[in-house]
Amino acid sequence: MTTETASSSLSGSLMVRAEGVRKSFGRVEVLKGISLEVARGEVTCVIGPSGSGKSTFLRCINHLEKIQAGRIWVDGELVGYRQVGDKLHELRDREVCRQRAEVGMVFQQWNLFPHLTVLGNCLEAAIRVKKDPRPVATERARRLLDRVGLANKADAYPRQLSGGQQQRVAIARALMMEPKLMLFDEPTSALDPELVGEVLDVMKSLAAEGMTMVVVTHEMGFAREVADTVVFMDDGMVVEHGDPQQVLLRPENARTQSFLSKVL
Amino acid sequence: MTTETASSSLSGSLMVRAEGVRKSFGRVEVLKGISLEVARGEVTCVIGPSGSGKSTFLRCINHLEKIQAGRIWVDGELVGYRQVGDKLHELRDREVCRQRAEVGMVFQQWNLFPHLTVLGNCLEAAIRVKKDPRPVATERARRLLDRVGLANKADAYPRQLSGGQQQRVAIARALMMEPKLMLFDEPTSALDPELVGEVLDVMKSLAAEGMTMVVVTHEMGFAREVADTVVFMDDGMVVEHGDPQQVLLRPENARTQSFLSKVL
Amino acid sequence: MTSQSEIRAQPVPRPGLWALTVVAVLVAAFLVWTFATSPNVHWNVIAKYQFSHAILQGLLVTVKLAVICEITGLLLGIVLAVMRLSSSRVLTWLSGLYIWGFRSVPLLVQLILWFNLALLFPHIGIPGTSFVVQTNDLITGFVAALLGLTLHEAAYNAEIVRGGIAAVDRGQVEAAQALGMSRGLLLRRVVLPQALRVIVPPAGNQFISLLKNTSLVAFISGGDLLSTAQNIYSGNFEVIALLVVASLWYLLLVSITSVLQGRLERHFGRSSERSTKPQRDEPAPAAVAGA
Amino acid sequence: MTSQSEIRAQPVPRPGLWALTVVAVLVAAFLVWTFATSPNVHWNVIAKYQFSHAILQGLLVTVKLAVICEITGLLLGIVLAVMRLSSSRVLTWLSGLYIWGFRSVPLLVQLILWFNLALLFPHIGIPGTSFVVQTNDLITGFVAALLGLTLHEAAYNAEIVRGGIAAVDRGQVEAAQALGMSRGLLLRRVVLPQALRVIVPPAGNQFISLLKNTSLVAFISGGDLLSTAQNIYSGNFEVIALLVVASLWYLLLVSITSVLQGRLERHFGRSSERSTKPQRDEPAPAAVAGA
Amino acid sequence: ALLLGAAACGSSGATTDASSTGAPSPASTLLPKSVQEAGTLTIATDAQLPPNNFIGPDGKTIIGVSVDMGNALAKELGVKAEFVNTKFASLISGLQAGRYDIAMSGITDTAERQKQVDFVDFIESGQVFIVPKGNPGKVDSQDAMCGKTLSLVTGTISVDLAEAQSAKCTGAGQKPVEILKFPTVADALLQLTNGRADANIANLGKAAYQAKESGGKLEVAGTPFASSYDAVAVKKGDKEMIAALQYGFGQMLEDGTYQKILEKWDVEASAVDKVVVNEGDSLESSG
Ligand SMILES: Nc1ncnc2c1ncn2[C@@H]1O[C@H](COP(=O)(O)OP(=O)(O)OP(=O)(O)O)[C@@H](O)[C@H]1O
Ligand SMILES: Nc1ncnc2c1ncn2[C@@H]1O[C@H](COP(=O)(O)OP(=O)(O)OP(=O)(O)O)[C@@H](O)[C@H]1O
Ligand SMILES: [Mg+2]
Ligand SMILES: [Mg+2]
Repeated sequence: MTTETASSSLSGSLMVRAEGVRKSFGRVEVLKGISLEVARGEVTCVIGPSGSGKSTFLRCINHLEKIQAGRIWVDGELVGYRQVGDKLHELRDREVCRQRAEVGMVFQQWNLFPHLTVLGNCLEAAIRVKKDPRPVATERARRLLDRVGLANKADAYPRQLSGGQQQRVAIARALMMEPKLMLFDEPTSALDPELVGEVLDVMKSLAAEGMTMVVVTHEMGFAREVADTVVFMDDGMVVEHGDPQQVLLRPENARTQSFLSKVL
Repeated sequence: MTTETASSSLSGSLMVRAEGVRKSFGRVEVLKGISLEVARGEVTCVIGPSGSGKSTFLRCINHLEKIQAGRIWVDGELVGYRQVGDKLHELRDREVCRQRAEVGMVFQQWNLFPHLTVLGNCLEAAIRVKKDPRPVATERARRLLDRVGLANKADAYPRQLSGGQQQRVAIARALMMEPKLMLFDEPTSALDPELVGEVLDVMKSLAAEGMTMVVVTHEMGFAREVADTVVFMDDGMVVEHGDPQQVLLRPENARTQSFLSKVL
Repeated sequence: MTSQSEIRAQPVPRPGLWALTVVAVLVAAFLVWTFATSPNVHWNVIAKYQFSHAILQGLLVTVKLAVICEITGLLLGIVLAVMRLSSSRVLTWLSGLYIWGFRSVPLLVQLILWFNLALLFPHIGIPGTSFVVQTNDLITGFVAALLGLTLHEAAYNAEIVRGGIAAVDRGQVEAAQALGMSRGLLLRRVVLPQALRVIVPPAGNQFISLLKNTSLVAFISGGDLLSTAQNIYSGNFEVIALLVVASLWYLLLVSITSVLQGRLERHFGRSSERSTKPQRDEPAPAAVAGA
Repeated sequence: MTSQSEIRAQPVPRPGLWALTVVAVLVAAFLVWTFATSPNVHWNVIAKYQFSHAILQGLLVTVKLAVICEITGLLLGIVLAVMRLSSSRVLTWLSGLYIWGFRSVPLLVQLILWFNLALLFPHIGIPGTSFVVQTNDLITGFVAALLGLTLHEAAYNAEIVRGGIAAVDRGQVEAAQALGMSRGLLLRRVVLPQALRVIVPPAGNQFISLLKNTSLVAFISGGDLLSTAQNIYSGNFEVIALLVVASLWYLLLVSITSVLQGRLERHFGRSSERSTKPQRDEPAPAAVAGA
Repeated sequence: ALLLGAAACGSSGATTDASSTGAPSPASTLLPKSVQEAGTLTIATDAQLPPNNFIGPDGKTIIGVSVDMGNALAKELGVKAEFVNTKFASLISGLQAGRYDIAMSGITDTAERQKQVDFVDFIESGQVFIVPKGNPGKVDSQDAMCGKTLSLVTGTISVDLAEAQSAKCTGAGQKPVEILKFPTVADALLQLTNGRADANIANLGKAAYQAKESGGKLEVAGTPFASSYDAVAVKKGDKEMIAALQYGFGQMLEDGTYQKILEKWDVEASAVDKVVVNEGDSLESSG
């Protein structure tokens, strides 16, 4: 009971709060007690070597993975469970879907629906999950596509677009749900260098508008420029975090130092 | 007849010679007359925006695509055809395979055979195409795997390896055929930044040993350091070529300048 | 300079291929000709029965049963496949049991058991009400055929659909989940449309088998195409002629099915192509595989 | 702090699921019980015939035909699929013609035509030599069954294999080509092993259908399992009992097939999993799809 | 024989509640109540056996001895006959499940089958051979079957006869009879045309008809042997039905309908004097 009240009051200004999150696949522990807080309107960049658990952590925030210990709150609401007294109850599919609908996620491999047009990709969940009337959704979709610079591609199929264009559609698709939080998992790492800029530009403008974002990325330039906080993860743990100047330019931890020396 | 003699004498020192290569897919012309010469032991880096035809050109060198006009010679031998008098004759499957076996190719998506172990990937073509006795091939495979730093992964399956490791296996697999020429198509663009170094290191050591290589890449650092020639392609044509210092640092063409400004 | 010029190469001579083609065409022509002119194939009898009322009636039964049971069997098959792949052990097990049972029991046996359900349950009623019917009145031959064929097709289609769903990229499911789509929604709108690419070829096979399997309704006095032909030849001993009559109709039915199958394949194959490169119209995936 | 602790959550109550399970189990139990205790099911007769010589003989014929024709039919099917996907128009067309024809003509018709080939060709000889045999001596019932079933299976398997090959990543073919592998080699060593992942489920279906289809050899005097049972019941009128005897054997055969199919699926599914991430053991691709 | 008395009993039982039907004819009250109420006698037949029950030249109507007999019987009993064409398997199981009232399909009465159903025997006939024109295999007697190929229909007594003869042949040091079994008469006879088999065995009436229909390709050989009864199959223990059928056949024998039907199909040689119940074994032992 106390916990419940405490967390509610704490999370008044917090969009994401994670406490001691642990996650194992079979016998391998991938997240070893992650605690993290992301304030409303803040941009947090997560960096770290491959296999350190960055993607897994992001997926946990969206309840795409079930955690084994710890708690995650998004906007003050426990993710995936309801606490009644001391006991946790799993949420029903419907409630989990509602929670996920409020969080936008953009994957490294973009994962557009290949059988739908760009507009169809944007409308699908807005109409069927968010239950927007079609004209309203279409109107918003066109505005968002215009914003990511793809107004003229509304009727194209994903395979007719370049990677950078596909990734921007993925961002528009996520924004269609009018999420309170956006999660990005290496959104530019599958793109050719020339295309990276297009996507980062869209993300910068989102940040400038005050969208809360958690971004797993290897684009140090982006992190330096946009992030309010940089988190360095290694081997399932948060090794170092703080403001970008400090973490990226004057890292304290030896592992962070060696990683940055290779990447920069 | 004159052409034949001319090309033979010319190509004495040339590993690759392309003359006016044109290639269309349906109605779209993707290569609009590419001419290029790669001397024995030289490293040529091809750079250019997405869709400019870099991959297509590389694939033409290996006769994975049939060209519509022009000629390509590898080590003085016409690729894919036999010239008798004025007439061209398509080569039989067997002869095309022999030509391809002498050219190693490493793809962006590595394309390892998922159903074979690392060692199996290396042995397959060596034993069945090159007809090496198994012990000889195994011996060479172990040496090559050692060289790319994967001696201990011989019995792993591809899916058990990181991207960087998979790409290094792909290089070892190509080297197993003891090719006279290696073609690399964006070998690092699908890798996380930390893993890129591993692969580039292997390629550098290959170059140092005098392997002739044609490398499509966006790694300007690598091009600057290793390339003997840099070729900038745009819209199916070679726009600029010359030594790396000149092309990368003092590009003359406006398109090259704008491209490099975004990538560097 | 000649080497700049367009490439007009002589193709590799393929004498083997041409020989094969000629032999194949000759053999086919010879067979058709021998068949067409054989005194043992009575074309006048074939002509007489090809459009006879009884045969057309049988054709109608075959088509009606096949189309209805394809739909019901596919729907039930999808449900079973989803159960099979669900995270609930109980559902997985129930579905596995069903598939095992209904793939095992020969369709003939199933049809006979349904048709003679009265052997086990002479009356069927809802306990607590006065609603009771004679099982034999409820389970007519047509009902038994629908039941048997549907349950049989469902088991086979479940396996086909399962294979198709398993071939859909996992990223698609996650993307849909991340958008807040419920399981039912993502299945209907994201997974199944993409699974169809893999499902269509074996499902085409299965439908054609179903067209043929309708002939088992002869055992429960349904009069499908093939058994009508058999009934007629039992009376007039024109075995070959009547079989030709049935086969010609089957050729037509399978042709229609093949055309539809091709259309579906092109439709789903086109849009489902994954591609990491822009605007690339990949050629048929394995044109490389052949001579 | 409690929120640091392990998560032991109450699962979502699923009363519907449990009700469904209970109902399903009850219905199944009730059916089995009714069936087992029905006076119309003569268990003593079943016991008498289950292991009788005639039935075992029929079982042997069924298994022998099915296994042989699965192998020959699959091999021919692979050849046809490769032809179908080849870049040669002629081969594509020939293969398409074959598949169309042999999927169309009912197996029964094919068997009868082969068995009665003597009606068309009383003698078969090699022109120019003195080698001539009586067609009826050459085409015994067993030979006719092998021919008919093989040609029939080949057409269906060709479609299944084609679907499987089309699902293999194009990059695999190019990698093999770049290594200098010839078409045959890359097909055998690279494409087919990976296509099997998609091929196995529908091929399992097809094999089980084949097990059942052997019963059509009754029309050419072959004595398979089901028709042996039918022969016996047409003598003693124990219809249900003999059908149960046959079904029990089919249950066994299908069980064995299903186990083998599962093994093959796991074998090919495991190694063929594409993964861009290191060391990830993906869970079953669509565990997400269910309740 | 064993059921004659019981059948009489059953019929008297049926008479008591005959008042419920509109038909005052005493005959109609013999039938089981359900049949009386329905007004139709549902008769199952497998229409693949000329001349007993088969599809007529129009491709759909079932005709033959069984059909004419069934219609005449129904008329005698004051109901309508309805024929259902079905395969053998559900002929018997459908009878047991109560879906059909009786089965008339050229069924031979044997002792083994009597365990499952009851038979009203109404045709008696010996077996003869059907052979290709000119009888190239020279099969004209049971002993001549040794070493020859017979193409038979499954489930008919011809199979038992051929198997018994085969045993005799081998016993006498001769080659056994080679037996091919087919689901229908047409499939079996095709093997005679095709030259794969030497002979088929059928009872005289059927054989004569089939030879005639073959357009000169087939002929009858040998003298009749091994007499057997063709019968109506009735659900085991359905005494009312048996009694009703016996009554009906009795009337038809008396007024000549029975003989006329047999003459119509050229099988008058197979006529019986008296319709009996479950007497199949009596002929078998004598044959
Ligand atoms: N479904 C899974 N089953 C088993 N192991 C998994 C699974 N998902 C992730 N892992 C393992 O968990 C570890 C962390 O993976 P994760 O993808 O979170 O790393 P990451 O930091 O995102 O790495 P990258 O930079 O390569 O994306 C890795 O060792 C990975 O192999
Ligand atoms: N098989 C094909 N069919 C049709 N168009 C194709 C095919 N392959 C390539 N193209 C088109 O040819 C053009 C050049 O493609 P290519 O892959 O060679 O470019 P690239 O320079 O390698 O680009 P990237 O940097 O994106 O790899 C592109 O517009 C592409 O869409
Ligand atoms: Mg990751
Ligand atoms: Mg490229």
